[in-house]
Amino acid sequence: MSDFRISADAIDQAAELAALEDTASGAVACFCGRVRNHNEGRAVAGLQYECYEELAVSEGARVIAEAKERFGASRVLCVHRTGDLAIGDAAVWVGVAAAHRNEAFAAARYVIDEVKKRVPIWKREHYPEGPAEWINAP
Amino acid sequence: MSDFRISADAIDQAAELAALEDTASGAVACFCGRVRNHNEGRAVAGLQYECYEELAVSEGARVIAEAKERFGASRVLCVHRTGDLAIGDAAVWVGVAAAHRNEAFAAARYVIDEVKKRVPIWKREHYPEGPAEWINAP
Amino acid sequence: MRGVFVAATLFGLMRIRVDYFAFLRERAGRAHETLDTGAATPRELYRELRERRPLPPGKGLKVAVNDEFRNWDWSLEDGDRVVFMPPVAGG
Amino acid sequence: MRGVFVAATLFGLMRIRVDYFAFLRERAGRAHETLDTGAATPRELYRELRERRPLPPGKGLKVAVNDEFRNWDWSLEDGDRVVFMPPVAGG
Repeated sequence: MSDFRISADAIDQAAELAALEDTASGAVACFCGRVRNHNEGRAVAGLQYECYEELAVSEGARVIAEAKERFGASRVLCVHRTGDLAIGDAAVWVGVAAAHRNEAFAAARYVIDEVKKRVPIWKREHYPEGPAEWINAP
Repeated sequence: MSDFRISADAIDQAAELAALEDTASGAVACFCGRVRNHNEGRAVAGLQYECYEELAVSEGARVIAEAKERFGASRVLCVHRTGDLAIGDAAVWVGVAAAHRNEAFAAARYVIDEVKKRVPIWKREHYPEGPAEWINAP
Repeated sequence: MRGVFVAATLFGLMRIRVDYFAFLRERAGRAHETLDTGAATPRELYRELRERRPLPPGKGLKVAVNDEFRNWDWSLEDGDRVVFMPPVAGG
Repeated sequence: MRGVFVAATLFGLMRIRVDYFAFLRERAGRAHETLDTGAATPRELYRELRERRPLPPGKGLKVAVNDEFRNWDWSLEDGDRVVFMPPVAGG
């Protein structure tokens, strides 16, 4: 199974964490992005993620390989949701196991930043009032 | 229950994560320090943590209050183990919920750094060979 | 006349599949389409597509050919799958 | 003689509980002890303790009085609980 995955189902953080087990790694840093009930001052009712899966998976795997290479992280996993998400649902999860916390934090930060910049996934926000909108639409 | 806790029992990360639930917070950053099978080039068989609990709890609570104040984190939790730990066991866990990932990462990093610097907890390493040693002993 | 014939031979029509995602899918009114085109590059192809679909200007979009990021002047080949992507918004 | 009497009245012996943790607990050979002392500060108290226990020099240690961090020159009071702490090593 790839270290970067797209999932139409809820993210099981306990299972992801278990997959990071590694007796040589003293530090695990995780990040989870969740659906907030507001964005830029506007109430949000839910989200929808759409993904270009073939390219998302290959670009996501590149991001993870870079994180391992740059920070010497021993394990790096990332999973991103697609489909309809409710408030509080996990949209993306990143987990890193490394020897020390510097590397673990830096690699986790790198992965979430690059995924948000580079991986072809798009978010559509639903609002209590007004039509849904694609974020960053040109 | 205090946001900083000392625990003689295994850390239940799923339960800790659940306690961070907060629909206004889009970002959750976690850190877990685990017992490694080596330290500074030497094989390690296990660890023992001892704690001055009254002061650890009050100092830990101060660290958490500072993290909330400095980074605007909405929820910050930390739990640190005492007693005998085996390789792979979680020794300390930090979880932060915040509106955005900058604040979540910064607050998690602050808490683990300050806990390691300020909270009266001591670690004794057991080795496959040779007597156990208190780390940082004067 | 001769010039046109040579061009048609050397740069004949290619069959290209185009996929649309998210905002572009909604604008195009479809998830994908296959067309026979003389466009030699994604840039030319997008110009052609904009003549028939209410797509936004290409500025800010990214291009993939056969599931790899490519630039706008990449040489297309018969049978290629081309994707024009709005700015990503994951996380 | 009169000077000694006044000192004994004003600065009489206090009952202080001392707790030891980790490396210091092992060196002291006990987790805590209670003593009657004329030491007015943690600094004087530690000097006195080192006369009877194989404790390391105070440099690098921290002091708590009644579960609060205090400096080495804090004024002790009768009934105080004092803890001398090795450098912490959590995490």
